[in-house]
Amino acid sequence: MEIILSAAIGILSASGIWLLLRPRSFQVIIGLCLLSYAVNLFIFSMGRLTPGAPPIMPKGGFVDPTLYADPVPQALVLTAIVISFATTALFLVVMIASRGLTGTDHVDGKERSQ
Amino acid sequence: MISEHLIIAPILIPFVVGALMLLYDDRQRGAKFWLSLASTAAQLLIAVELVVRAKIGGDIGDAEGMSFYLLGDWPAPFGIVLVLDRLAAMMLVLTALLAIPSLVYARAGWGRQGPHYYSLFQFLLVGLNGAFLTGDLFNLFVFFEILLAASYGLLLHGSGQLRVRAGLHYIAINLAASLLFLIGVSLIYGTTGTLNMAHLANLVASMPGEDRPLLHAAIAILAVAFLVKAGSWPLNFWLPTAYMAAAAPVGAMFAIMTKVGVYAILRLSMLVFGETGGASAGFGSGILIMLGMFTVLFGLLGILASQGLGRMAAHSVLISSGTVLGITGFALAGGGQAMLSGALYYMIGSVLATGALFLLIEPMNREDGGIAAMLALTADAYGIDDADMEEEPDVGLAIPATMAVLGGCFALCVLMLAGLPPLPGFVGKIAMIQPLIAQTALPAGLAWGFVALLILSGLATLIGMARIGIQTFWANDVPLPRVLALEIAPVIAILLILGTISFKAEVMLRYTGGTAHALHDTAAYAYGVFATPRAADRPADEEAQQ
Amino acid sequence: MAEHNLFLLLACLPFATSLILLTLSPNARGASTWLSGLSLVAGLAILAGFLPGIREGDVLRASLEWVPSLGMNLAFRLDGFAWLFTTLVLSIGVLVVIYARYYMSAKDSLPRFYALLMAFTGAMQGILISGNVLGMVVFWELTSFMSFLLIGFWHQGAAARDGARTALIITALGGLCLLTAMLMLGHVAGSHDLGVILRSGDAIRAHPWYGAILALFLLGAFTKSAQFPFHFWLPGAMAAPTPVSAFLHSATMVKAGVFLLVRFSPALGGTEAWFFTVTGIGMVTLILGAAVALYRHDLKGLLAYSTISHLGLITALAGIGGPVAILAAIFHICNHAVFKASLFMAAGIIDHETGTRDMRRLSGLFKPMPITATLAIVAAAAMAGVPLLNGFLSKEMFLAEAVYWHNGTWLDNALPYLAIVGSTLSVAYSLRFIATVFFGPQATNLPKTPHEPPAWMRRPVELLVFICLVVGILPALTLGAIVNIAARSVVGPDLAYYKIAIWHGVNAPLMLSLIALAVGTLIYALSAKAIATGPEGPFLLHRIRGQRIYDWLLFRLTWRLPRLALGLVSTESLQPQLRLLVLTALAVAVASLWGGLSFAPELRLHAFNPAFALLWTVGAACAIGAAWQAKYHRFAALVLLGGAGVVTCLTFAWFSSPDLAVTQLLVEVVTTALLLLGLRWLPKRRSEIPEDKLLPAKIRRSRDLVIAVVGGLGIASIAFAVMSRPVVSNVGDWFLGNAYYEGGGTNVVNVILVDFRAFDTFGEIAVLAIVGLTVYALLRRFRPAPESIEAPDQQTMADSPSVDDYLFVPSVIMVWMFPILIMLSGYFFFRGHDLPGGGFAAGVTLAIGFLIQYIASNVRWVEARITVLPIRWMGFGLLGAVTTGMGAWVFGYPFLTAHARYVNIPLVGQVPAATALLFDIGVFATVVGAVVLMLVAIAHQSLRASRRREQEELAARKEAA
Amino acid sequence: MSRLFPHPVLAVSLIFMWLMLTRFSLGYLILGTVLSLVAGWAYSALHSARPRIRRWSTIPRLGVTLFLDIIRSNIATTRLLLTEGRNGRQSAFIQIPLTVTNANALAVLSIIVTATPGTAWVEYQTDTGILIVHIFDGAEAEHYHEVISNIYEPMLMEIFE
Amino acid sequence: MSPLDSIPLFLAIPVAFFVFLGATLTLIGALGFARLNSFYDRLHAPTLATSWGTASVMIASSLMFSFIDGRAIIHEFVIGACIILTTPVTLMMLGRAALMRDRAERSDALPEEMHIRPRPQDPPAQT
Amino acid sequence: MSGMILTIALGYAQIALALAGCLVGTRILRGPRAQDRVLALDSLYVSVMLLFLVTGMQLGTAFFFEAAMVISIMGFVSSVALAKFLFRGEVIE
Ligand code: NA
Ligand code: NA
Repeated sequence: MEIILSAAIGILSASGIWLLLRPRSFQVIIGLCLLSYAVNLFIFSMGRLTPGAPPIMPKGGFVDPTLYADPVPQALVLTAIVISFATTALFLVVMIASRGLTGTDHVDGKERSQ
Repeated sequence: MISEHLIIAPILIPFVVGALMLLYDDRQRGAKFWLSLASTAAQLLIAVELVVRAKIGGDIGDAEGMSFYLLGDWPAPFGIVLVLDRLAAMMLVLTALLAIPSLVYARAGWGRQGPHYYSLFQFLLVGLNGAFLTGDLFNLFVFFEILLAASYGLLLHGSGQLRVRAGLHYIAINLAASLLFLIGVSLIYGTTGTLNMAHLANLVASMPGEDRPLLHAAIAILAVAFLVKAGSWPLNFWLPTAYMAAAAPVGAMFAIMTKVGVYAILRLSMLVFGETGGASAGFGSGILIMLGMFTVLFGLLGILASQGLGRMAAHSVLISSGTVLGITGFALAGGGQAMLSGALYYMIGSVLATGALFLLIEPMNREDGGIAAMLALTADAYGIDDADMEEEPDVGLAIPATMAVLGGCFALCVLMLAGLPPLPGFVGKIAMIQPLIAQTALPAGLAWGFVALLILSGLATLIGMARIGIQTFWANDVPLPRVLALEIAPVIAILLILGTISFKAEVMLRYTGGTAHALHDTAAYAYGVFATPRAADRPADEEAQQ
Repeated sequence: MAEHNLFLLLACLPFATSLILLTLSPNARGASTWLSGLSLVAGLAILAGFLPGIREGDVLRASLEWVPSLGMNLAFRLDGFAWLFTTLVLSIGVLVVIYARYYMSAKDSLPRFYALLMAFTGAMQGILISGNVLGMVVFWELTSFMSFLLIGFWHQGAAARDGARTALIITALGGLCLLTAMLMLGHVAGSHDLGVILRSGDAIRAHPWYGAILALFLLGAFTKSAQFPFHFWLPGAMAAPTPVSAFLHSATMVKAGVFLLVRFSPALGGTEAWFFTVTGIGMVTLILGAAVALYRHDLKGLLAYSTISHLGLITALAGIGGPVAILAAIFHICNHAVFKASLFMAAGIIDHETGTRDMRRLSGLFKPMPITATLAIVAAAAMAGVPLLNGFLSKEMFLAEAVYWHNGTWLDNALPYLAIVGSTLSVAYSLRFIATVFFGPQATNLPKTPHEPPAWMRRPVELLVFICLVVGILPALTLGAIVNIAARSVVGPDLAYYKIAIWHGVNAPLMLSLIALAVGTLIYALSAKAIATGPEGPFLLHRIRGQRIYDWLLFRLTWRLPRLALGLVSTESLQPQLRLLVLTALAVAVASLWGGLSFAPELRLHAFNPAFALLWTVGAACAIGAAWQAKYHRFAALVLLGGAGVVTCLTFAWFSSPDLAVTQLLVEVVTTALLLLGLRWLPKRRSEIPEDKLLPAKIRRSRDLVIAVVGGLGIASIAFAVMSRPVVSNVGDWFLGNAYYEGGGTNVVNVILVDFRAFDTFGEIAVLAIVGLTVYALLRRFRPAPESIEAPDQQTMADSPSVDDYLFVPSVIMVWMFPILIMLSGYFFFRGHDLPGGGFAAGVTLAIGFLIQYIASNVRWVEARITVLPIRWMGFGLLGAVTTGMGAWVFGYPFLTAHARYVNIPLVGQVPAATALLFDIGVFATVVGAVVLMLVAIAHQSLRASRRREQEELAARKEAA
Repeated sequence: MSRLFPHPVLAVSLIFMWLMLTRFSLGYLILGTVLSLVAGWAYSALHSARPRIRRWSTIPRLGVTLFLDIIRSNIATTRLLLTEGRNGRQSAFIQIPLTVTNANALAVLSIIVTATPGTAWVEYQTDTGILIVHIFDGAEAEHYHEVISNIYEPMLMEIFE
Repeated sequence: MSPLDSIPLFLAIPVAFFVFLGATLTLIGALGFARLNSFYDRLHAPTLATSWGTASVMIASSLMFSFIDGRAIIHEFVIGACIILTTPVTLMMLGRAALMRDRAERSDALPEEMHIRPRPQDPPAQT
Repeated sequence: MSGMILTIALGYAQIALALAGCLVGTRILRGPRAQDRVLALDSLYVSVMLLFLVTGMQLGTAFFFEAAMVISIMGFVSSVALAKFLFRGEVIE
């Protein structure tokens, strides 16, 4: 499973990076979204994989931490999801504002040939 | 009891005020301004008090004058801890010192250019102050995001093609950098199991060898994110355009934004790769020195190649960043505390001076007509059906002898940035150069190269700025611009502060010297974080005493 | 003590005067003159008071602590040399002040002029009396800066601006070199105290840095003293008002360089390197300056080059460095100051009264202004070295040194010949000055009719010429003693008294002098015509102009080169910047891991699950597909992105993170809606961009593909390396163990978010709020591209059904979903602490509820029925969260300390009541506010566009009607 | 009471949903009731008109008919899908003029059509009242036309109008 | 020892059956979705998953968790209800969007009589 | 015995659902029209939702339920937005 997830992270990242380097702002924004999936999975994977044992505790009694998934990366991902959502939204709005003001959707506000 | 919570006040005050102002109607700008001013002034007062505390030592968790604050009363390294040491306190004061003039300046017109300026401004301060205070890596990320988000908003404040285009680049690059930040932080957690900086500093010496490369990679990736913010070459090409495009008071605040990146690098590298870093000690110092040098060189070329003052000011931000980065590298390589002390002193001066310069740009380039012309320039033809465009009379009085006052202020900024006497730029450069040339442990070529760059950057600043200044003040036949007292008073205030910093250089250097010493003393930091007692664990009699 | 304070007063007096002058009204001509003059006179009086001590060889000291830890103090030190020089500066200052009162026109603000002049005087005096080398540099730079302002005083003229800038850049460059030299000297000598450094000559000369120090030091001194090849700034500086030229550019500032040479000759001098560079450059400057001076047509230009030449002479003497040479140098400094100041003033008078300084136009002025002419002739004679005038004496001493002093080098042997060439030329140009200006036919076509100036404008000249005469005739009685004292303070107390006499008998120097006078006269007589009609420089040399070379160099070095370099190493486009960022991150990661990245010996792997793998093939294909389609098929890319997102959610759920899966899904929905809202405003792209098929584009794409693949491989291998490693002991374990007992919740992730690390969440909601505000603010100024204003094609098609028709049935169900989502939101909110959910999920759920309503009908319909004030929600949310956090203070706990307990409510039973819940309400409200604000702000743009269309249609219809 | 519970049916279903999601307890009941109040208000803000159900008794009949239909068409569609390519299936569009105009009734009809595999709601025009349904198996076109206009539509009209 | 082993056989068989049925229906639907040629045909395929596919998995899940928890677990049916409620919205809107697009393009996917929107005065056509 | 039956059934269901996801995934990629992609995404959501439930049963945990519910209630929102965009050229007007 670790191999699959690593590959997934790799493919998401590669697609994201490729798009990040493209000239159209919409490509960049899709790239950022893909990258944020990749990064979220990466953060998540830093706690190692634990299937079927969410960090939800019994009410009382001894807790053996090794039986549960590490909650910290999950909490980090949650925060990261929210923040990347917000910034993606912002980027989107700047993208359309830039398109409106410059007349093009090129990230530089002008076509390459110009 | 109150003093115990004073550490968090620089974060909470702007937060509360920023949130509170959301409940106001957007047109109640007067009230918002005064609220903001009160908030910022309170931050300054508290920051000064915290500096005093950092100097003499606080009453809780006293470790060489450091104070600690366990958020949610959770012990380190589990909860988030705020750490107030000399460096943090100093940065807080610097932030507030820059914020007040910028705020007052904005009152003259920029504050009206779009909705919720004052809230965004306060949130920017939340981010800055939080980034300086936190002792937790992920929390640092959160505060970075706060200050970045606010800076996006402020950069775009006023809209217009130039700003939006610059904003697009600024945001795209910073988003990418934030992703790197996340990768770095999580990788650190994956290899060490902690997010607490002090804990990390403790763990790094005894790390198993096979994990060390991963930790190095983590911090290197993290450093790339910081370097983007610090404006380090080759990750800084966005910076001049963005800073130039920003509204004047925002540009002034941006002067300190790069320093947050520098701060993070300084803090983290000294903690993790300082003398106590075991096999990792000194990691990355060489590259940091090189990057610092390239950044200074880039800034130097940029200043010379710039046509407008805004771009020049932005490049002088780069010079100041590069200088401190380079010195951080030297300090990390074992260069000692003296040069770090000088760099910190220099940083204070250069931040304030670039801030003042940003505030000067707009009045200097204003051909005629004051704020009204500015409004006309930035207002878009489409969609002005909104309330924020109503005409308000200019606030405040126009100043007499405009050109002389502006010219004088500009000249002083130039003197400061070029490192000419008698302003802190000069003292700061001497304070860096003296230990650099005295230091024999460092590679001589690098040290001398750095000295040469420091001197040359001063000369380049002088040449470039003189060119612009002469053009603006001497070779211009346009009628005298109308400049409001509200716009020039902040600049004069900053210059007075600069004068004081120079005059009181000995006191300042003693403080920064202590700061440099504390930065080298990783053990005290780490000890203090872990020794801080929880409020719940404090014995009752002790509580009664407080 | 009184002396100490008086000394400090002396140092501060000019600056204080300057500040007072700044406050005077521009019309206060008389008052400002009196103030400046008296201030200088007061300074002189103080100096006079110090004379007895100075005579005894005392060294006066005073100091103000500034930055002692850097060895940088405002330490002052007055010895004979400094005393003499300071007195000279202040005395000429007084005369210049008087002169300027009449010279400056009514349009000029005299107080401001004097303020600059006084500040300059203070700085100059500071150089002379500094006892700390760093303090000296401070004043040194200050003189550069003040002189810049003074040269540019008449900044309306381009010449003044250029001259000022050139002077500033050259002298500041020198100043920075000097600073470095001083820092190195301080390091070598172990102190920045001038006295200490002057005593450490042997150590300095033996130090490996000596060469570098000397070079930097000389750069400082030479630039200031306009030595070849930095001499050109001085003629350019002649655009300054004449009082400035007389003061700064003849008597004082330019002498700072030679002052430094003389002052530091004990510390740095005495080596061959010193001799060759200093004397060599001095001699070159002496001859070159004199040669050019002869050819200048501008009166001030002639005087400027003459000054350069004389400075060369002094420099050469300092290079020789023997006791007598030093004494001669000091003596010539004084003499030159006196006659050159008077000449400049005379030139100023001529300019002032005739309106021109061009010697080709001036002629026969003796008749209309006999007194001025007489004064100028005497002063010029002093400059030429005519006996019985002061210039003669010091020049004789120079010639004597050239002839009698030996160190056996070739330069030493050449000195007499070089000296005689210089002297000859100086006679020639002095003669030219006298002959062309005062004699010959009286000029007729001058801009003004010449006559004598006001008496007080002439008084300073008269006084100075008088001094020329007195010193020339009675040197021993007048300056002899003090020059000896000054020299002794430089070279040491062992110096025997040197008697300056007019007559040393017929000796080589006298013969050389006479030869010079004769040959000089001859040269002028022979070439007068040619000079008057020729170019402004000697044969061939006039083509090589320092200024032009400088301009060329400056332009290349400080404009073209930086721009070229920046063009090469930087970019304003986004793509290369992002590429650099990715590459940098890759590079640092690879560098850190190179050879060190190891996988665990026993990989910690979980059993393969085909379902998971199958779904990731879909996810990966979607990701790649999105990358593939994002340019030409945005909509498809968006759907593909959704596919990748849902598989990501699945992964979170699979590996035990229900909270993440839920949150990711919710965010996914909102993000899709947002992106779709944005899609409306992007340009339609139906056909391929032709450039995309060209080779460069293909190369770019392949390069980026390689970067992307390498980046993906890198991050995948790091992820794998960590995932397959054994678990390190981490803080997560503590959270698992303590969430229930300490945090009062069973969902550890949620307890972390609202309690253990609530501060992160606190920041996170701030980010959301800020972004909401930014989006809102930016969109209020939104201006769509012209082609986007029109309604989308779908709506303008002939047969398109109305939106109400389209949504008639779907909207019913969508409205039904509203209460369901509100319930669901409540569900997520209340169970968050124990089970997956929480304030954020609840908030987004509610926001999606609103979103559905907006989709189900239209903005106007929804907003007529429900009013959401999202900014208020945000405000209350943030305030709620922060006040909950601060509530802990009341109980003496730190910010955000949570409190959880079970409250027993009758019938209902145990109900959990945690402050974390209150905090979560804040989170909830902020999230609702921010998300709704963003959605609505973007959505409103379509409304605005359609409203605009409606208005236009209405207007068009009205027009038609 | 009608101010407090503008839509009693809705409120009850929401509370029921709430209790399905949570476990039954008095506390949850109270919480759910309060929430359903809020949700009800929100709904009534959007829809001030109260949809009224006229004949409750028809509802179970509708349910049973639908349940059987769903099973029947699931089987039929599955069979068709499994033999796709060999069964000579032809799909078809049918146009059904509807007399029912109540939006809620139409929404329920759309649920019915959708839940029944083999029929897909494609277009309903408010101006003509014509419903276009896509039929997976064209051979059944007549049947579905019949079912919709003669069975479901009258039942819905009974319930809603 | 997996939690599945604790389920008695009489319950395991229906649970397994329903799970099998739901998954199979979904798979068949997906298969059809991938294979069918016309969009309007494909519109039917997912309804297998959203009607009995979902329902049977719901039933299975409810049976199983009710046994494990020892009480009636019926929250699955909220999912079922919501699927029933929301699927029509998507399909209706997509179907009509497709119809409009096909009409605009005069696509072959539509039979001739579908190319024109029925007008109020038009007599309803029948196929 | 019952464990084995259930394991087999659930294992089969998992693979069948994942396969279903793959099959609809091909439509997301292939299209050919935008409406096909949207429909496919919607179906993918349903497959994943069922997979959540099945996996939850397999692991004997109820923690997959929320995610499944979110899909069931809010999955349609993206599809609806996409569909409306196809129909109107904008999502909110
Ligand atoms: Na664990
Ligand atoms: Na159906």
